[in-house]
Amino acid sequence: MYSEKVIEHFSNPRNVGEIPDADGVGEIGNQVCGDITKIFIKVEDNVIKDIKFKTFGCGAAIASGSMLTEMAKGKTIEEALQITNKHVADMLGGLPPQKMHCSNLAADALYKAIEDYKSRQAG
Amino acid sequence: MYSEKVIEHFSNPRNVGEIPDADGVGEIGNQVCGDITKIFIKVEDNVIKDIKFKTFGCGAAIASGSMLTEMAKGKTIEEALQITNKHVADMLGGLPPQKMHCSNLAADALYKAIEDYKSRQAG
Amino acid sequence: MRRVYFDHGVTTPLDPAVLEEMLPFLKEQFGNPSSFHWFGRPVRKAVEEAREKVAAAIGADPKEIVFTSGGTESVNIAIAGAVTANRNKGNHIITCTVEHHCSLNTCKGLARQGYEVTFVPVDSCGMVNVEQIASAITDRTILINIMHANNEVGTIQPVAEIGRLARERGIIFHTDACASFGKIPVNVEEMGADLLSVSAHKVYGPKGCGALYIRKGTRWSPVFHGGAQERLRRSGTENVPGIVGFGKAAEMAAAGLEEESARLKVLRDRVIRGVLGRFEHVQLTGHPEKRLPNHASFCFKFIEGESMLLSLDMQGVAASSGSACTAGSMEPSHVLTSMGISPVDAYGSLMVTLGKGNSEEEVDYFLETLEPIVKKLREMSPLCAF
Amino acid sequence: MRRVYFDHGVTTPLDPAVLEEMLPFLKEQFGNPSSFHWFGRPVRKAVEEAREKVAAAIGADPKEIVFTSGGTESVNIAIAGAVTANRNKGNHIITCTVEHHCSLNTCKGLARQGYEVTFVPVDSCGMVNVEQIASAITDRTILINIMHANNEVGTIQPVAEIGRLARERGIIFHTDACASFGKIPVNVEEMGADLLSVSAHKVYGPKGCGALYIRKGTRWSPVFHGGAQERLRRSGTENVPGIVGFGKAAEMAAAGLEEESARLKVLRDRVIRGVLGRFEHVQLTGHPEKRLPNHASFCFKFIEGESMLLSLDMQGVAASSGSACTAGSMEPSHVLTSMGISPVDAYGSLMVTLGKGNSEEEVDYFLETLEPIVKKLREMSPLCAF
Ligand SMILES: Cc1ncc(COP(=O)(O)O)c(C=O)c1O
Ligand SMILES: Cc1ncc(COP(=O)(O)O)c(C=O)c1O
Ligand code: FES
Ligand code: FES
Repeated sequence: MYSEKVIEHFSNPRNVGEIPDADGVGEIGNQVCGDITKIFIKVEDNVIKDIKFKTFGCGAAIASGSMLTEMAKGKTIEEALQITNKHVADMLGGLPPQKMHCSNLAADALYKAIEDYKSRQAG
Repeated sequence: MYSEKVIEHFSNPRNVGEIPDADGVGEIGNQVCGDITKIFIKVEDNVIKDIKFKTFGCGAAIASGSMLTEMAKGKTIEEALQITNKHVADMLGGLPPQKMHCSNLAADALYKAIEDYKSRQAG
Repeated sequence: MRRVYFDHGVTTPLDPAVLEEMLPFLKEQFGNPSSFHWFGRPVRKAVEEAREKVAAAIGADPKEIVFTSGGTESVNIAIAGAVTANRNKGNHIITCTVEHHCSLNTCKGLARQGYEVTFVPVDSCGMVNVEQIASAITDRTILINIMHANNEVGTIQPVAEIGRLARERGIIFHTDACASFGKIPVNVEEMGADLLSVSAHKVYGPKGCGALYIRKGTRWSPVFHGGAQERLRRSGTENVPGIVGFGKAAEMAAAGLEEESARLKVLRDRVIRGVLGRFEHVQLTGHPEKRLPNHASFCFKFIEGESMLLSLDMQGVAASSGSACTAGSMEPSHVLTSMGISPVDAYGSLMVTLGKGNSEEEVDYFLETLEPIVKKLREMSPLCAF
Repeated sequence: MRRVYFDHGVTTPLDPAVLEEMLPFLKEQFGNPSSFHWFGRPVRKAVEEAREKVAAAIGADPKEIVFTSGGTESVNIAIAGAVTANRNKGNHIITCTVEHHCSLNTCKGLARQGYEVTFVPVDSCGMVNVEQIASAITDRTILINIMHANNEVGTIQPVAEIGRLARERGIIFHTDACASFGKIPVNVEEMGADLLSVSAHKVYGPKGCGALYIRKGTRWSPVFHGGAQERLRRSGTENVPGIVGFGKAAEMAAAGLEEESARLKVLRDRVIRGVLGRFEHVQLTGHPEKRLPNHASFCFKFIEGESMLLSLDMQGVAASSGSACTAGSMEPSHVLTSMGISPVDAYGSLMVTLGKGNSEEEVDYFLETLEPIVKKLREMSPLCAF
């Protein structure tokens, strides 16, 4: 059911973990399935220098976290905000229809982390 | 579904036909299935000397007609009246439950033929 | 003893190529298609491929195919599911008097539950009249249920016209194509069917598998409750080998249809000509032209069907006398009596349904075998005056 | 890659001896059992022999066995048939919260149709309380529907007591024995069951076949309309190879029960001890003793089941996380939440169901494989604080 890319990212997820001194942290629970993803970002000069994630979720959620963090790393905040769950799914070679919502987890957690970063900047 | 004995009588039915100058004739239609058996008897000294049957009916009806006419031949009227459909079925090595009614046809046609004979005697 | 199988309308042998396709799923590929792991995945794929094949064979989209346990289940859930889902729109069903028991008895059951059911009559050829159906339609009509071809007399109904009529009036149209599938073209678009039932074991597929076509957008509710199988439309662990076999059988049926039908038609006509030429007091039942290419059915006067079958059987010829599922029944066929045939004549019914592997020579053997049987049984019959 | 199948509760491979028995009916013995002729007769005989074997395996009379398309159909028609036939006596049904979806959803469907349904709760071991059932009974109660053993957590219900209770109060008792049959003794007399459902593919038999036991004298109405098959209780051309295979599988299951159960129990306990000994924050779900001898089920905290299954799958181990038919579902298991397990813990469920051919060595391989998987997934989990 999963693409090879999904399986590959699931087996060797990139950027797993926490950033203790993160500039922004976002956590989101999935409305559909109750799963959770948490994203930590480290920002320098408006660029995401480091990003890590943790997931309590299905295979698609883990692969999405891995893929999204790879995609976001090195991007500016504005560029990172352009990443949608659709992009993540596409980069993973597609997700089964009933698993599309899983890619939301990662993207939404990233938005939240950026929001958190911005609010800390503003604060 | 049919016993060997049934198949044997069905394949080579005894006493098929009519007796043009019969002493008694009985015809009966089956309430259950609409089939018909007709029996002709020739009686001498209260003994059934000759008996023939015709059937518009299933395999069991044909075998029953054959068996019953064999059983009745040579018997006195009183003895013949003792023959029941159960006897006929037993002599045929049994009939499937849903085919028990078929043996009625033969026995009842015989009773009718005897009745007819008696009423001719009385008349 | 020579053995001749002339009962393909009742059931068919499994095609060896079909069995071949099934075998892996009776052996190592035993997984549950709903399972997520390596035992389940290839099985899911095989089920979906079978769905594509069945869909292609009737001109449908794979998503519109629901696998069932056979024709009887398909017909039952087609009808029950349609009326339940549309109860708020009305309670009137139109069907006809010559439906297969699984359809007729479902409609009778609904009538007992308070649905209004119109049983449209048929003519002496077993054909419904589309105008009669049209004039039976009311504001409360929610389902028209007319079979494609009749299993006992082979008559093909004007389903395309009925489908058009149903479409115009916004009424769901179900057709039971169990008897026609694999013998004549079955196409859900051309027929305008919203629901359509087929059965695998009638087309050299396995027993215990069938399909229900449900047109996209049709209001229909599932009858079985349970797991989420068949996209919630039919719960229960899938009969995987059966489904895979049905897929193959449907594919083969569709591919070989034209050629095989033409071949069978020749044989069928040889049976019909042979019987009508050889015997008196016999009639062809069903429509003389608009009939299944493999189907020949007759009523022999003065003879009861079972004794004819039994005699044929003893000579190795398998045929039937009406529908198999009522072989044990004592009632005259509802199909024949609906066509105006008297009960006593209806008892003398003989149905010959040809199929793959049947030959001209077998037809001739059948005709030769039948001749003395009919003669003997008529001599034995109290109804026979000659 | 090594392949270990630990998912026998979901489905089992077809036993080669079962396939052997089926093959003639997938080849030359293709007749319809209702047919009268030589193609039908031997087939009818084989179906009746299979019926005797299934009957013997559950202590019933062959006349009390109706063949169906599987466990889901058996359960559906058991319940629907019982309440329809007894509608005039009442409209109240008692069932429990941990039933299989095919049972639970049928009861919920009846509730929507106006039946009153009491869903009796279970304790933290997944066990119903007989007194709670007793006190739920009213004058209007027509059916008690409690499964024999639970498929997700293996808990065995006190069915004999429930059967006695039902008998005393003159209420029909149906039990779904799909999960228990072939693993622990199933005897309709000892259980006091009036209706009992079993499925072939759970006992090394074919998919697409099941049976419903209907105690003589039980008021029950058929759900499918059609031909007169199965003595009018289940219409539709019989799935002959399926039925024949089920007969053989049932016979084998009953014959080997004691020995195989004892063997599996040792393996099961090795799984349980291995898991509980090796991991922290894991609990055994279901009853610690009154559970199926082949069934081990757990909740792993901080882990989502699918990723555990996927990881195991990548190492060749097939297991599941709750019921297969809801493998695609996003909801936490209704069984686990009914037992008081929080949804987030319920997501971490793992079910291991052992069977023929599984070995100690496979158990050890599984345990060794699982260890790094759990470690890795926990490290990845935002819920995990250590
Ligand atoms: C017209 C028709 N409908 C339905 C059925 C029932 O199909 P099945 O035998 O698969 O239950 C049959 C076959 O007997 C049939 O001929
Ligand atoms: C307890 C229980 N009941 C019913 C069923 C359904 O049986 P089937 O898969 O044959 O439809 C299952 C199997 O999934 C089960 O475990
Ligand atoms: S199912 Fe929850 S994240 Fe995929
Ligand atoms: S069925 Fe009519 S006599 Fe046997």
